Amino acid sequence: MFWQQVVNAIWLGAVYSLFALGYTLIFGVLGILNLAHPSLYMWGAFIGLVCVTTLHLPIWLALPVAMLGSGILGILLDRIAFKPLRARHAPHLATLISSIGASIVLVNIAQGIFGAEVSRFPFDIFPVHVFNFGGVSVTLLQLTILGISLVIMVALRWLIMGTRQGQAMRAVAYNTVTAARLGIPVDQIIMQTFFIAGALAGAAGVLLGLAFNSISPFMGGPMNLKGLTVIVLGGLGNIEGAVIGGFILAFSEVMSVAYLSSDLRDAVSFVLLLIILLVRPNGLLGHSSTKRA
Amino acid sequence: MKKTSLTVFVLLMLISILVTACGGATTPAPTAEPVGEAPAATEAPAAATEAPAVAASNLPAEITLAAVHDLSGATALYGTAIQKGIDLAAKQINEQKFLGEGITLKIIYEDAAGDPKQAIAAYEKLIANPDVAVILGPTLSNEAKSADPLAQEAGMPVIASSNTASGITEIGDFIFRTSLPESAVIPNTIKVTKAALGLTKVAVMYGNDDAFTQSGYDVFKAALEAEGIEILTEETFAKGDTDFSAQLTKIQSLAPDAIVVSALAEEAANIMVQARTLGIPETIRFIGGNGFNSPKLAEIAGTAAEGAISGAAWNVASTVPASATFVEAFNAEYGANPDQFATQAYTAAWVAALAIKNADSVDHAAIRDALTQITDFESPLGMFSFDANRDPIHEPVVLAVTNGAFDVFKP
Amino acid sequence: MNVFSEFWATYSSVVQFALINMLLGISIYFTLYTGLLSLANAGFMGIGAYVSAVLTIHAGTPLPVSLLAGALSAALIGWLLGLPVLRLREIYLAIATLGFGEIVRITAVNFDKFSGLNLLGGAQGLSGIPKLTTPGALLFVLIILSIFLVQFHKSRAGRALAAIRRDESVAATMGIDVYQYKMLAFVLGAFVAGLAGGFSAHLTRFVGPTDFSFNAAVNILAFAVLGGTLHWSGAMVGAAILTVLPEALRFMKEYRGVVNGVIMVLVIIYLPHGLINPKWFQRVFSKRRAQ
Amino acid sequence: MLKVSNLCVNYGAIEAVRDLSFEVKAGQVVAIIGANGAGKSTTLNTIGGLISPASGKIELEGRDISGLRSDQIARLGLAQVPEGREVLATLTVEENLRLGAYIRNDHQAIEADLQSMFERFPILKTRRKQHAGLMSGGEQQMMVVARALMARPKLLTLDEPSMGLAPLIVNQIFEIITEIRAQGVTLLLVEQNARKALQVADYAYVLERGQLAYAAPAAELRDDPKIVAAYLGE
Amino acid sequence: MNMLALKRVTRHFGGLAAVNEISFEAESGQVTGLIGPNGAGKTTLLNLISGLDQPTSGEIHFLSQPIHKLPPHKINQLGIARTYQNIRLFAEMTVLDNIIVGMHTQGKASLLDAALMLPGYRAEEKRLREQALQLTQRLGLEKFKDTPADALSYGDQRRVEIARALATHPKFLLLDEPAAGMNDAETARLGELILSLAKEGLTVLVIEHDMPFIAQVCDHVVALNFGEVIARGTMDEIKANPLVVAAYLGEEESANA
Repeated sequence: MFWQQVVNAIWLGAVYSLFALGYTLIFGVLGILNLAHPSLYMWGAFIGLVCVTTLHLPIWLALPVAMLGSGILGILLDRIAFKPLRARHAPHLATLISSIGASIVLVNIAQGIFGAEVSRFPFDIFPVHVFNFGGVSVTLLQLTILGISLVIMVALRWLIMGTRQGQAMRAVAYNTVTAARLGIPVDQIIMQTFFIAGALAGAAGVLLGLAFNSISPFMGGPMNLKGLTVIVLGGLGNIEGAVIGGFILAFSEVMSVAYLSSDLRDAVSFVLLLIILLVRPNGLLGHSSTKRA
Repeated sequence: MKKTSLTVFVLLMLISILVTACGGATTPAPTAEPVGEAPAATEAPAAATEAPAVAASNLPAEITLAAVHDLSGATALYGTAIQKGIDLAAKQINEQKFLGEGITLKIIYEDAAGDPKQAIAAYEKLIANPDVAVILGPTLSNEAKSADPLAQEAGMPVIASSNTASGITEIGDFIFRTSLPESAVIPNTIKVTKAALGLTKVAVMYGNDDAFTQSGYDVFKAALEAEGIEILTEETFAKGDTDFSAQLTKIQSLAPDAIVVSALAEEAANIMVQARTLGIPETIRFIGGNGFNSPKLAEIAGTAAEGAISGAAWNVASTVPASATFVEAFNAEYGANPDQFATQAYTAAWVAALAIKNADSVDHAAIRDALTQITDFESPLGMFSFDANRDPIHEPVVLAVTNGAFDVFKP
Repeated sequence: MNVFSEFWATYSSVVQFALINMLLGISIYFTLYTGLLSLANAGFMGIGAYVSAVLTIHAGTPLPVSLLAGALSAALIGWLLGLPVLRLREIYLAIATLGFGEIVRITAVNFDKFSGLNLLGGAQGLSGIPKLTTPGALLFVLIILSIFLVQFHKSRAGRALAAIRRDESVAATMGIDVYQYKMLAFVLGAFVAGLAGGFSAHLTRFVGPTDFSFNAAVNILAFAVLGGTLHWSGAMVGAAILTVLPEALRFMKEYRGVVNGVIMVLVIIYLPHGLINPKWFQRVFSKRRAQ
Repeated sequence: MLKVSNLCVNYGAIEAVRDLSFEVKAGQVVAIIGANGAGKSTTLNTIGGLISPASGKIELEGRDISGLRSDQIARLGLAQVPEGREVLATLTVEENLRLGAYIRNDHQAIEADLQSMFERFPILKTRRKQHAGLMSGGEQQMMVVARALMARPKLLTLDEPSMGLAPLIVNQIFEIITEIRAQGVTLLLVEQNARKALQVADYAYVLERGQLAYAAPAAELRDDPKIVAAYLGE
Repeated sequence: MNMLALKRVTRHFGGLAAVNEISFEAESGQVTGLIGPNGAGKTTLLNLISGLDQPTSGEIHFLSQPIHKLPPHKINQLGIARTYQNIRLFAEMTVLDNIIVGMHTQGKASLLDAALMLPGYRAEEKRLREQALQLTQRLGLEKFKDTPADALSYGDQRRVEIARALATHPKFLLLDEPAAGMNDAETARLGELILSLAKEGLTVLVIEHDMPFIAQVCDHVVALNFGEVIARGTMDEIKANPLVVAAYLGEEESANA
């Protein structure tokens, strides 16, 4: 059982990390806790679903289309809910509330269009194949998603650390004034960041929709709190931190079910959240608070 | 500046107090005498051929039923199914002139959005409306526990069609329901499956933060203990969870005869898919309650749902004669099969109409008395009666998923 | 009078919910006034609701005793929570308090199972609470609190909180013990939220664990955002409007939620200080004086 | 190159710069000197697009830039070395330098410039993979100057490059300024270190309380007692 | 005797030493000036003394008691008050309210006293208000007492900050560029005020760039550059010090001198 639980945890950890990447990216660059991120995730899943069911696209095409769609939604979100606040240097509270309001709107529009029911991708969209390694089972779908998640994580890291665009994003994250002095179009970089974060959320939406067969307007809610825990664990705004945080949360959840009691699963994650906040508010990998002074 | 706003505030409060005083004085007290008649209630509502026996009616030309259901929010799923059932019943009642020549039934809907507070507000509004004869609803047991006491105090009959938790009809003698409580369904399911599958040890999984699934678990646990079946482990999950593999891996290692699940269909479907993926063999069946009983189960789980057993009040595969007529009518109206929620709501609307007709009055107390008298009403659910606790009596069914759809369980 | 009594018969519960929400508005006002972004108030409300309901049901205590016990329990837990979390700033405090709300919910769900008692009813919640809340009692408490708030603003403590919100470190160099005063605001907020929880339990006759989750926390925050935190009446006005709004928007059916969200975004963008902005009053009055 | 006419800048009710006019000719080094609070940094930040002027006109190569954003102005050939250095502390030294060339697209030339910066500032080469925030003040100042040069600017503004630095480092910084000048870059320099500034400058403006007090060739001001007075009183 | 003593105080930010092994004393009843070019570490030093920041190493003693680990409110309660270089008034509050906030530690009334409007509370409020009014008079702010602080001019705001600091009844007052933004007449009046406060026994540490002002008010001057003390003495001594001249006018001067 132990090794199967380890596999379960690795798989779940990849899922959590994938979801948390865009969440933490927005915080890292803009210092915004974007509570509408889970709604972009949900929209990504629905766009993917529409691509497959209505437009009859194959899943490998639906994924990039959904990423594009939720990326554009991310940009819209910024233009409508955040940009006006940024322009007047509104406090954290204001952006937080604006993101909550935007999230309510996004969920309710989705409900109006798609209904409250749970939907799933068609059965034949992805071949069902179970690998069995000495009593430990993994599906092809799980391996594929794990693979795509890893590729996305590596690509994001490369983008942030290794490209001119990434350097510009980090410059904007550190100090918008300095970035602007260097000729970096700050507003455009922020837009790109929202696009990337939205696209990441969309990818997570499609892949998790594929994995868990439960696409609904409310699918973002439970992921929201888990995602928050993950990004706090890793340090708000820290890309590697989000990945590590995802695995820590997944392992603590899975192992608490396996060896304690499943009643304690959620309690474990929130107690973990509180402890990290109190002991290391900047997360396990976070830099000191001077970063965003 | 502060002074003015304070003045305004005090003024507002004074007005409110005034309003309070008036309200207190004019609370309507039920005064009408119960009508002492006991008609034999054996009409078959779906059988349109039977001519209603029209006598001189005391009923008004328009009779209003109010329905408080979740038409928005996460539980709108159920509310909208219920709405379809009620609308179909009202349409049939009016087409058949069931209440008499020139007497029409009107339904007004109020949305409770899954929020007990909104249910209370809706009830209050409806109780204040003198036209409302009966309230149908609310959708959730939580809403019922908050709002039904208002109706009880005001002497307003309530017929619920989706509350399955315990303690609903205990609120008072004006509260009825057409939804078979889990306690009337699950023990039968366990008994039947034990006999058929020879269960000795099972694992239990349930959603522990949801009133419906937790209440189902309570009943399962009692039923399993009553039948002497060992519970190997009790695993929980939370509303909205999508990954159950940790719990299932643990269950797998314990090798149960079956897995008893108290969950809603969407969660149950994912549990089944993940269990089969982990290699839990199909010989280990899933047993569930009302929550399983939805077309969504097989729709989402596909072949993983095959063999899943569900105890239920009703299913589209039901062999009850009135059921077939109803399913046909429903299909003609909406182009899809009804689910259990629609059927129980359909029955509730018909039962209300029947009671009004039998009482020959829209007086609340008279309707209530007539409701208590309803016995062996031929409904899609089966021969329907209310017991002394105003809970429904009819034969529950045990179903199993066969070739992608629920059918009557054949051992 | 007839119109009034009809109105009252139809909407008395809405009015009472509005009054309870006004209490919640006051509770979050205390923290926001001090510059604390706390989302714990829904959790405190839950504590107040459960404690008062259990006392009423099992000990048969009269409403004032149950309410006070609920509010004091909330305040005590608030104090314990505040000890560590009030050292956190801004967004971190918000996340920690959000986590607290979830812990309250999880505790309510699991309490009976782990304690072996039959007190809170787990996920099915606690029902059969007698309806003891009256509009009179609610008004009484609101009036007392309003008077308290007016006095509070003129007091040494009120000035200290205002100073902390504007500039924490300057306040500290004025000799104000910032941590203790934050704690005062936090505990006061917890107390009032606990009180609101008690009233709510004895009005809806039901307490369930899901009533105090993330959504509830967000709703309470929305009261303050809409009404504004520059004046103590702001959150109360916001609470009243947002309670009545869903009733007024019934005609919108399934798009009610969209309107709610849109209002939140619009208010935060175009009315950053909420509806109640003392500066407007000042302007109106100075104009009058000028005339 | 740069022409400022009748510039006024306000912070709320406070007039930080009043009716200021001056000019920087191509190839020149122009110094703006004056006591603390005289409006020197405000003037530079307004030219750099970070503050909107209340009135007046700023022209770069004849083009009015007073309404433009900072990044747009940077693209027109203005590079800034801001007061307090403004290193991007969480980025490495090399990344800081590369971002200096953000507005350029000639990749090969950028690589070449990067190498020449490493040659000119060997310390930056040894620290190229380090976070910029970990360097000493003097090293940071070198890096920020190098970063600005990576843009191959037409006009370079330096805001108090000697601030908080030890004398030896200050000397190095001014040597670099002289070198830059020799390469034909036009420079606008704001300095507290008046002697140093006047030594490298062709022309100087002295600000007092937001207004122009004197304007003269730097050589004339170099030994003027007015300058001593402007800083040390009397 | 010295009222404040700094012993090898150091503060690092990342790799930078903003303040490096600084030691000096401020004598009781004297006005000490702290000068140095921008970035010399003056404001960092003030933050360390007032408790807003803690030194990386070294000790700060006030009235022979170590204070470098105390929180700012404790330090204020011991008798140290300060103003800020970038004025930090409570913006929307009136001038009088700003000053009354400064009197926080002089009040004793609890929240309960206020809520119940007990006579002791009212007497106290009246007393504090009168004291605050006296302070406005002393600083020539009485006509602004009900004006929101952010509506005042720079110079007036600086005086409100001084009044607010004085309201805490300090033994030791730290002023961070109090004359910045003031006109000549205002600066002269400020100088007189500081001298009269010193005469009454208040010890003052003042950071200022306005050298005539420093010369007018200070008994003793400490000059800083790049985080270190480069000179100390009377203003005349300081002005003659080649290191100081170099710091301000450029290093060449020291070579020429």
